[in-house]
Formats: sequence, C-alpha cells, structure tokens
Amino acid sequence: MARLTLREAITDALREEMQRDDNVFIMGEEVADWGGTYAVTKGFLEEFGPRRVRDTPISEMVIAGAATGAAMAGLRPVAEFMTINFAFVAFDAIINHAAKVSYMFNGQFDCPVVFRAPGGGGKQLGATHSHTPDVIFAHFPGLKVVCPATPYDAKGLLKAAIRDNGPVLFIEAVPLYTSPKVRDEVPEGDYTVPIGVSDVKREGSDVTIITYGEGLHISLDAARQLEREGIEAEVVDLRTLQPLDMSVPLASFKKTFKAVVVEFGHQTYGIGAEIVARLQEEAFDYLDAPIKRVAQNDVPAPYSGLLEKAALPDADKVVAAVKEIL
Amino acid sequence: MARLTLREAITDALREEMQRDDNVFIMGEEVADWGGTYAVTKGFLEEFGPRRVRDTPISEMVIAGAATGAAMAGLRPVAEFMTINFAFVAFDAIINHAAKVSYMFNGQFDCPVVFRAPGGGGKQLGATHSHTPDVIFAHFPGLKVVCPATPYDAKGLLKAAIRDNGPVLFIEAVPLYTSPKVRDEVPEGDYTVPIGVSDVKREGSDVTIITYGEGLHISLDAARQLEREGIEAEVVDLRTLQPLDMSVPLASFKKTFKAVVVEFGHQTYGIGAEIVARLQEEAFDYLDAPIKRVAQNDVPAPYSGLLEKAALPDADKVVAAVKEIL
Amino acid sequence: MEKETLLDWYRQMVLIRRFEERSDELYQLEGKIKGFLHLYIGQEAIAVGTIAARRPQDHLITAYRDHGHALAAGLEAKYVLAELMGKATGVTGGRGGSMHLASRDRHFWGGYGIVGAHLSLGVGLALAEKYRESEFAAICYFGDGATNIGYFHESLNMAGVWQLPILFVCENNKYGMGTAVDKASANPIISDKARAYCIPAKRIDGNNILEVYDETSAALAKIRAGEGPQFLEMMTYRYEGHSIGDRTRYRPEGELHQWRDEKDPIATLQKHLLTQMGISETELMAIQQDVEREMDEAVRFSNESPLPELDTLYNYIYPEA
Amino acid sequence: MEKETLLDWYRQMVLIRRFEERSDELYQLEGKIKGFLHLYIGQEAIAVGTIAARRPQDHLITAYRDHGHALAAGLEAKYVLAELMGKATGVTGGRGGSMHLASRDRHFWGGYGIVGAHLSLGVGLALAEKYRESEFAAICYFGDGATNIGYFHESLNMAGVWQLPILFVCENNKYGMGTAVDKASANPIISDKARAYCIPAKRIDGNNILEVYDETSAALAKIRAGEGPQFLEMMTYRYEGHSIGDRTRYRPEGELHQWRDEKDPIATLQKHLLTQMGISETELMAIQQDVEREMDEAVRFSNESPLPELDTLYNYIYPEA
Ligand SMILES: Cc1ncc(C[n+]2csc(CCOP(=O)(O)OP(=O)(O)O)c2C)c(N)n1
Ligand SMILES: Cc1ncc(C[n+]2csc(CCOP(=O)(O)OP(=O)(O)O)c2C)c(N)n1
Ligand SMILES: [Mg+2]
Ligand SMILES: [Mg+2]
Repeated sequence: MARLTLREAITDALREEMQRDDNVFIMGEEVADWGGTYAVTKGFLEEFGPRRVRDTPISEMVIAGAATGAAMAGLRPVAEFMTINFAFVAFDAIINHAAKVSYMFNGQFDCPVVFRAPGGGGKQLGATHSHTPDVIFAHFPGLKVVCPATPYDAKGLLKAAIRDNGPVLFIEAVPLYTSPKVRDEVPEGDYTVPIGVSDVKREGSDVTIITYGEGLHISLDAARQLEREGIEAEVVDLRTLQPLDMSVPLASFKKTFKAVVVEFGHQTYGIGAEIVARLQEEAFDYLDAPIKRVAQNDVPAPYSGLLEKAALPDADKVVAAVKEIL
Repeated sequence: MARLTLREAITDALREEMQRDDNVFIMGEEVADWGGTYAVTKGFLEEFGPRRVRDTPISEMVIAGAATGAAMAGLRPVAEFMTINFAFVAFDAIINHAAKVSYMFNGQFDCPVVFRAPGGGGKQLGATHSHTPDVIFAHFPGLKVVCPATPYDAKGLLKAAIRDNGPVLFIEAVPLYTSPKVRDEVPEGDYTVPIGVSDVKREGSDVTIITYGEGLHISLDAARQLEREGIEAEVVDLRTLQPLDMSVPLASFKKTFKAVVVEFGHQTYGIGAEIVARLQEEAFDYLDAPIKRVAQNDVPAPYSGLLEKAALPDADKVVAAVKEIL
Repeated sequence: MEKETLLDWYRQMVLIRRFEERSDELYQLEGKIKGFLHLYIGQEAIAVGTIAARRPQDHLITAYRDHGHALAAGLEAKYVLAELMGKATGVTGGRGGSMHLASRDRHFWGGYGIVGAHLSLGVGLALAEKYRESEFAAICYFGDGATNIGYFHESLNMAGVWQLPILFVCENNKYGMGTAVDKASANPIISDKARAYCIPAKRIDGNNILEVYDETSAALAKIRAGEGPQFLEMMTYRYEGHSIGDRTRYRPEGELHQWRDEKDPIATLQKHLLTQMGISETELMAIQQDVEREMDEAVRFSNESPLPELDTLYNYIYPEA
Repeated sequence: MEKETLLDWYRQMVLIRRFEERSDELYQLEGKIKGFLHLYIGQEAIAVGTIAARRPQDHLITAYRDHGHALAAGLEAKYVLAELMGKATGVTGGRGGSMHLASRDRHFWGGYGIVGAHLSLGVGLALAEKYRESEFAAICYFGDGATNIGYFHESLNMAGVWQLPILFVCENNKYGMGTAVDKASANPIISDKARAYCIPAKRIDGNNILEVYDETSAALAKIRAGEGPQFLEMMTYRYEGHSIGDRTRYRPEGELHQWRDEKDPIATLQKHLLTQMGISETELMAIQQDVEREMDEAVRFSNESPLPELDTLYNYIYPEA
C-alpha cells in the first residue's frame, strides 16, 4: 500500500474507474489539456484521449445539464466544477434537474452522474471564491452529497459515487489535496467505501466531536491537544451529508453525553444545526450539556489573510468549545 | 382600517413606495402588461408607466444582476422572480453578487435591491415548481431574508425592505395570497415593521410553537385545536430568517420549556434545525423535552395531490408533535 | 408522401387537438386536472411532423407544453390522460403531471418546467450518441421565450463546439406567456441567433406538416452525415392561453382568428388530403370518430384508475440499489 | 491627438506594466501578495484608451483582471498595491484583494471574479442612467472566454431589448485560461455574437491605443445619441499566464514572441510618439523614471501600511443603518 495524498487518491479512483468502464468520462473546464486546474486529471488526456476527457467552455449550466442528460442516456459522466463556487451558476441544473429526474419520472431512468467540486476557503480568494456551501446542496432530497476527508475514504467513496445510479455531488476540500498531514495508506486495487455511512476516526469516551471534510483534521488536532490534558475525544467523520447517517454519531453521543459539531461552512443554518437537532431529538436523555458548534463565522470571506483566518474554525476553537461543556 | 388579503397588502406597500420615491421601480417577467402572474402589480403599468414598471425577457440571471447593478448606482429596484423556484437560476447573482458587493468593496456602495419571490408548494406543480427553499438563501450573510405571514406584517416589512440599504429577499407564500383566513386589519397610510424582529402571534404557557410564513397559519390552527384540550400554545412568528432574531423565541421557550418548530421547507438542514440548535445552546437549562420539528418530508414534490399533501405539514401534524412532548 | 402516412398524421393531429380540448374541460369544468395545464392546440403539425421524421432511437426532449410530443411519440392517450389526472396508471404514475410526461421506451425524455433547462439535457442526450459513435440524434424543442435564457446560449454553444448530433426546434408561437417575441428578444428573428454558434438555421412554416416533415428529415440527414447541430425555427401560433386561466388579453384583435381561419395546421393538411390526395370527407370523418372513441375510452380509463398508493411516496428519490 | 494627451497615455500604460511587474515580484519572490493574481501585461492599451474616452460620470465595470482598469480610472497605484497586499490602506481596506478593486468616486464599480456575472451588473448600471434620463453610459469589460456563459447572453439581450446606454468591450486575448477561443466558442469571431442581439459590433486592434480611443469615442457618441448598446471586440494578447502559476504550455511556439515583438501596445505608441510626434527618447525616459519613482513609493507605502483591524471583520455585512 502506498501513502497517498488526498489528491492522488482521487486521481487513482478516477483513473481506475475510467479503465474499468468505458461509459465513465470526464468533462469540465481545463480538465484535458491543462490536466485540471488542481492537476487532478493530469495525464488523463494522453491516457484516455479527447473522447473521454473533454474540455468545455466556461458554461457551468450546460456542463451540469449535459452531464445529467448524458447520464440519463446511460453514460456515467464525471463533471468537474473548477470550484464549488461556480456550481452556484449551475444550481438549477443540479438541484432541479439532476436531483429530480429519477423521482419525477417515476424511476423510468436513472441519472448516474457525478459532479466533482473542489471547495474550501482559507486561500485568500475573497468573498465569491471561498465558499464551503455544502449544506445548501445537501438540503434537497435526490442528490447524494459526499465529502471525503481522508485519501482512503476519497478513493473508495469516489468509486462508489461513480457506480451509484443516482446523482452525487462529490466535494473535495482543496486545502487537504496535498497536505502531508492528510497522507494515508491507500490500497492500489479496487475497493469502495459505502455512501451514507459515517465513521469513527478516533475513539474516546469524554466527548464526541462530529465533523467531516476539513473539519476532521482540525478535530483530530484538537483531540490530540485535549489528550495531553487527559480528555479523550471521540471523533466521528460523517463522510456523507445526504443521505445523513446518524447511527454512528448517536452511538458515540450515547457513550459520551457531550458533543461538539465542527464544520467549515457558515454556522447559521449550517450542517451542525441539523446534527444538533437530531441528537437532541433522538438522544434527549443523554444530553448532559449543550451541544456546541464550531463553524465559519457568518461573514463573507475577506481577502485579508488576517481577517479570513479569524473567521475560520481551527483546532484551538474546537478545544475551547469542548472545554466549555466539560 | 381595511381588512386586506396578504396580496392586497403587498400591492399597497409597493404602490405607496412607488409613489413616495421615484427611485423605486419594478422589473420582472409579466409584471407590466399582464399585471404580475399573481396579479400583485395589476394596474401599475397604467399608474406608473413603462419606465417604472418593466417587463423583462425570461432571463433570471440578468434580472437579478441588473437589479443589483441599478441598486449599486443608486436606484431602488424591486425585482420579481415569477416564483422562487426560478431564483435557482439566479442563485449566483443573488448570493455571490447582491449579497457580497457591500462587504467586498468595504462599504463603498450600498445595494438597496429587493427581490420579491412568491413561493410555496401544495399547488400540484410537481418537483421543480414547488420549493420552499428559504433556508438556502438565509444561510449566507449579506442577504436579508424576510417571510411575512400576515397582511399587516407584509405591508410593513416590504416597506422596510424597500427602504433598507442592503439586499433583501422577500418571500411571499402564494397559498396565503388570497386566503380569507389570512385577512387582516391593515392601516392605509405609511408604517414599517422592522426587519430582524420576531413576534409573538399568540400567547400561551404550555408550549412554544416557533414558525414563520405558511407555518404560522397551521400553527395557529393547531393552537386552537390544542386549546380545546386545555393546552395553551404560544406561537412565535420569526418573520425574518436572516438576520435571525432569537430573543423572542428564547423568551417564550424559557417560559414554556417546550418547543416545536414548524416550517414548510424540507426538514433536513432546514430552518428548524437552526432554531433547535440555538434553543439548546442558549437555553439548555430550560430543556424539558426534545424540541420537535414539523416540516416538509424529505421528498421531491410529487404532482399527485394525495402524495403531495402527505408530504406537507398541517395542523394535525403540529398537534401531534406538541402532544408527543407534553 | 404515401396516403396512409398522411392519414396517420392527420389522425395524430386530430387526436392531439381532441386530447387538449378534453383536458381543458376536465380541468375547467370538472376540476379533475390540477396544477398547470399548457395546451398545444394550434401547434400540432410540429410535434407530429418532426417525430414522423425521426428514427425510434432518436431522442426527444421538450418543455412543459408536452402533450403533443408525448402522443406523437407514441404514448397512449389513456396513460397520458391518467397522468394529467394524477392516477397510478399515468405514464409517470401520477408523479409528474402534465408538465413532466416521459417514456423511456419511446426515447421521450420528458417535458420540463424550468424554461430552457432541458436544452442542456438535450445536449447531453446528443453527447451520449456522439460518445457511442452511433448514428442517432436528439431533437430538442423549446419556445421563442426560452431563447432568452442563459441555458439556450450555453447549450447551443456547446453543441456547436462539440459538433453534437442535435436538432434544435424552436416552436415560435409569437409569445412567451404574455410577452410578444419582439418585446423579449432583441433580435426577433430567432433563427438568426443560431448563427452566433455557427449552427445552420432556417425559419419555416410550422403549421404546414409537409414542410415540417421535409425540413426535419433534411436536418436529421445532415446530422447523421456528421454535419453537426442544426436549428429550425418553426413559425406557429397557440390558440389557447399560456396555461389555464390566461385570458390572452395581450393579443392584438383578430390575430387569433387569422391564424385559426387561414393557417390552422389540421385544416391545412385536411385541404391537402381532400384536394390533392383524393381523400373523401367520409374517410376523414371516420378518423375523427375513431379519435373520439379513443378519447372517450381514455377518459373512462382515467376516471376509473386508482390513485397512487401513499406508500409509494418515497420511491425513486434515490435509485434502487 | 494632443501631445500631452498621448504622453499621459504613455505614462499610464507604462505605469500599468510596471505595476504588474512589481506585483508579480511581490507575489512570487516576496510572498507579499496572496490569492489569485491576474496580470494585465500586454493589454494596457485597452484600459487606457477606453477610459480616456469616457466622461468621469460614465460607469466602469470589469472582471478579475482589473489592475489596469483601476489605474486607468485614476485609482492611485499605492492604494491599489496596498490592496493587493491586504493592507488597511488598500482601496477596499484589504477586503477585496486583486480581483475586487473598486472606487465609487471614480465610478469604477469593481472587478469581479465570477466569469460573466458582472455583465449583468453593468446592464444595471446602464439601466440606472437610462432611468435617470442622463447622458451617461456604462463600459463593461470582459474576456473572450466569458462570452460562452449564460450571463453574457442574457445581459446582451436585455441591453438590446431595453436599448441601454452600455458599451460592451470584449478583450479578446485569445485564451480563457488554457482554452483557445476557437476551442471554447462555436463561433470564434466574438463580435459576430453581438449581432444575435442586433447590437452593432466591430472587431478592432486592441493593441493600438489610438484605434481603441477612436472606436470607443465613436461608440460612446452613438450611445449618447440614443442608439442603444454597442459592442467592440478588441484583439489583444496577455503575455503572462492566466494567473500566477500558469506555465502557459498551451500556447503555440513563438506566439508570445510575435505579439510582444511586433504588436506590443506600449512599443506601438512609443514608435508613434518618436516618429510622428517628435518626442525624444529622453522625454520618454523621464516618464519611465517618474513611473519607477511612483512604484517605489507605492511599494514603500504598502509595506509600511498596517493590516486591517480584527474588529472590522463584521463591518458592512449589512449596510450601516
Ligand atoms: C426559468 C423560468 N422562468 C420563468 C418561468 C415561467 N414561465 C413558464 S413558461 C414561460 C413562457 C415560455 O415561453 P416560450 O418559451 O415561448 O414557450 P411557450 O409557452 O410559448 O410554448 C414562463 C415565463 C419558468 N418556468 N422558468
Ligand atoms: C463561473 C465561473 N467559471 C469558471 C471560473 C474560473 N475562471 C476564472 S477566469 C477564467 C477564464 C476566463 O477567460 P476570459 O473570459 O477570456 O478572460 P481572461 O482571463 O482571458 O482575461 C476561468 C475559467 C470562474 N471564475 N467563474
Ligand atoms: Mg412561445
Ligand atoms: Mg481571454
């Protein structure tokens, strides 16, 4: 097993699926000649040719819509949004079309399309380019929303997404792409990780930290800091936001009686709100303390590194939130 | 004082603001000749002329974008989306432009634009035309999101929205437009209702029902049913979803120790989740029972009236939720 | 054109018209159809003439004004009507309703309610055929009003860049809801817009089914010959309102009458049959009566069909595993 | 054209180029600029020539490649550079960064990062002037790649339908990121696209500032005369990558050299000044030195400027009451 970065794992999954199934192809801006803005599909044009690795114009509506139509007709497109911010332009195509056709037409046709969307802030790109808007896509039934945090999960989940017969939005945290800290043992061959199953990434008995994506890594950092003070945090990685698997977070919470939810999107009406609501609905008798949320402040992302950093979650904020309820 | 329908109150607010300030104008599909698809601007073309009442092509992106640009340049556009479902196409213009320019450019210019968006399901229009997607707009800082439930509030809030120097999404529940049950005393002259202030619509001591928009009316119905069984529900109308005023719901909850949140959007990652999260964070010691949510089931809207109704909230579901926690 | 073919077209057009008239009654008089109902009366030659020219494997996709396309594609009137009435026996089990008819078997990928969006799906259908290196094409229908939305632009451009096998059919019925085409489109000649994507385009008479068929056949032949996307603007007129409840006050006095009296697509074909093809009034009458029987049966079937079961509500949100 | 005017243009173009070169260094060598940085080198004649032709009340709006427009609009280099360095003294207080420069005073409504979106805002700026029945116009800049997105289509159409006072300036630098214009646009002649909206359009040499100025002046005159929107496609070339980090491998061998050696906008004006206007090398050198001093001062000022205060984070999310 090789130790891969998150990006390498994603590239491997794409390549293996392309090799396995001729119906799988890639389309998006700069995915072919350039090799992907973040170099995820580097070398793919050479390996698979222009039929299967397709550069598009800057036209997100038709990127999403055409991928959806091709999926209805039986192909398995992997459409890339250069970043998730540009998926706003395609919101209707994703939410009102890809996510609806199967239901609306009574299951007559499937829609096995994957939308890959690199996302995440902290790169000083300003208010329009720094969103972690995962929750707004996860709000609507019909679209699966997957957010891997580790290379192992990323490879397995992306393969599962490509093989899924419905539309999947696959959100990749750019800040994790090449981070050495995120490197992980990844099997070379074929395996999948099931969509819609959350996972304990660190065991502990004092408090449950529920998170996903970028949040996992600051949560693990926080858990290590807390460990030095004798506090054992269990860290749960949701991995999939829709459909949401609450069984693992609930089991953990019933063990620790305390929880903090950590995410990189805005706090208000964020992912954490739903987790809190579900925990208190389904494990009310286990509530020992308020469940806390650590998230991006409710402020558009400023360019200034100083200001932007202040608005984003980090391990210290997670540690502080945990201590507030212990 | 006249007893007006919700729609009449909205029409009055628009007319009075147009009369008061020449910078206020209306643009949208079918707003002029046709008088508005829902007849909200009937007679406006005759009264104000084509300069101030402007039919547009079917072009939601530029409807939203041009209104934003005109607002930056000092006008006060009221742009109408024929229904909120079509605002998906304009999501980027609303969220990444109207809601960002003031912040991004350091307050150099204001953006006093109002987007009016009739919304709501239950009309058998199928999966793409029946959204109550309020939460996805309320998630982003920079945009105020207002959802009036009564004619009095509608008139006052719409006037406040038009006078606000920032962008406001004004969501109107079509099912309430002409409902006789929703008729209300509305002053003829000028008044405003402040944005960002929630309101007790019915007093009670046994349980707090927190809701807004269409939810208010089924909640009031539920409260009347509960009253017959000796249960006194307090009903709180949020009125504004962003910025969210939790002071009133919190005060009520601290009195009743029990709460149900009612909304017409999908439950998962909905408005209710945030309310629950805030209540348990900020009034943990008052939690006597799990806070329940009544919302639209997580299913795309089917055309069939039978199926659609089954997925939507109603007074009985609210009553049942209340009884579960009493 | 063979007599039998023309008589079949005639039958289809009459069926569509009667289907729409009966639906209108079921909506307005009996309250048995709900939601939006967009009638196709006046435009029948386009659906019938274009679909007559397709191969069964060619894909069809259109907007919400889709009954005509559904029937011409071969969906049975009774299942379509049952759908409008929200019955379990409807073509999409009562889920889609009038705006969202579809049939996988007939390669009819649906009616769609968001203006312009389905053009992008149509591009995807065509992409699939190009990808498979097949000889099949997609036919994508839309209104004049739809040509002003971003989806139109991006879809035509991508079809042009990738030289996809797609025929764009603009059904120019002069209005998008109450807005006349020249009030909404800076260039009122819709076919001119296709030139911005180097897509060959032609404006034709959409009420003359022979012309519709010939031009569609020619365009599809070009597509199959690898010449890339084609565009046909078909001039037509809708007699009824945009949907039920529209009182069509925006039309100039007499406009409807002129279209109906002088250019009606059914009357046009009827005249051709009677004067050029030696068909008798009696033969046509028999067809009309046959259609009437089919519609009576469709109404009976739909009335008697059951509503969907409540426990099907959650089916197909996600695909079956 | 007066000598002083031409010398002023020369100075502005040199300033923009030096500004970009210094910014590049500050990014790549010193790490003092972060995020994206899109350089305008090679395109200077367009910003300077068009803005020279505007009245101060005419509105300007552009994309993320906006330093040139900001400087030509009269924003001081030191405040622009301070913005790139995220300083409190920057034109937007360190909030917007390179992609989002703006100055209300200069009627420069900003650079925008979402491709095509600002065209719709530009339409709104023009609408405001039409609404006020003023004689002022909006000038809206965008790249060749941006002409393929839905925003472009809807914006041009609405400008056409409403006959708004807006000048669309397409800076065709042959690439949108790594994608050549003919790979992304089904019709590679961008100005052809404007005809789909009946907007008069012309393709001109964007590297010849005299031509840029003349054509812009003529177009603005037409707009002020009530002739509605106008469109200019200005052919140009960007020397650097799309943004920092782009190694521009997609360019054919020699293409850059050809543009730089034969069609450089500064060299073109310089030649005109030396050969036609009797300006001496020494005079130009003095200008270059003056620009160098200005840039030195801008760097010093930016380096010494403070970072924004943390407690300003929440300002202007909502307007001050
Ligand atoms: C994006 C969007 N905007 C607005 C609407 C509302 N709407 C439905 S049909 C229609 C008119 C479309 O006209 P046209 O394309 O000419 O088709 P026709 O109805 O004439 O067949 C409008 C505005 C919509 N469904 N989708
Ligand atoms: C909607 C959207 N899609 C994609 C991008 C990423 N992107 C930024 S600039 C650019 C290329 C634009 O090219 P062009 O319009 O020619 O302008 P130029 O960079 O050449 O000045 C792309 C694809 C974006 N910012 N917004
Ligand atoms: Mg039409
Ligand atoms: Mg370019």
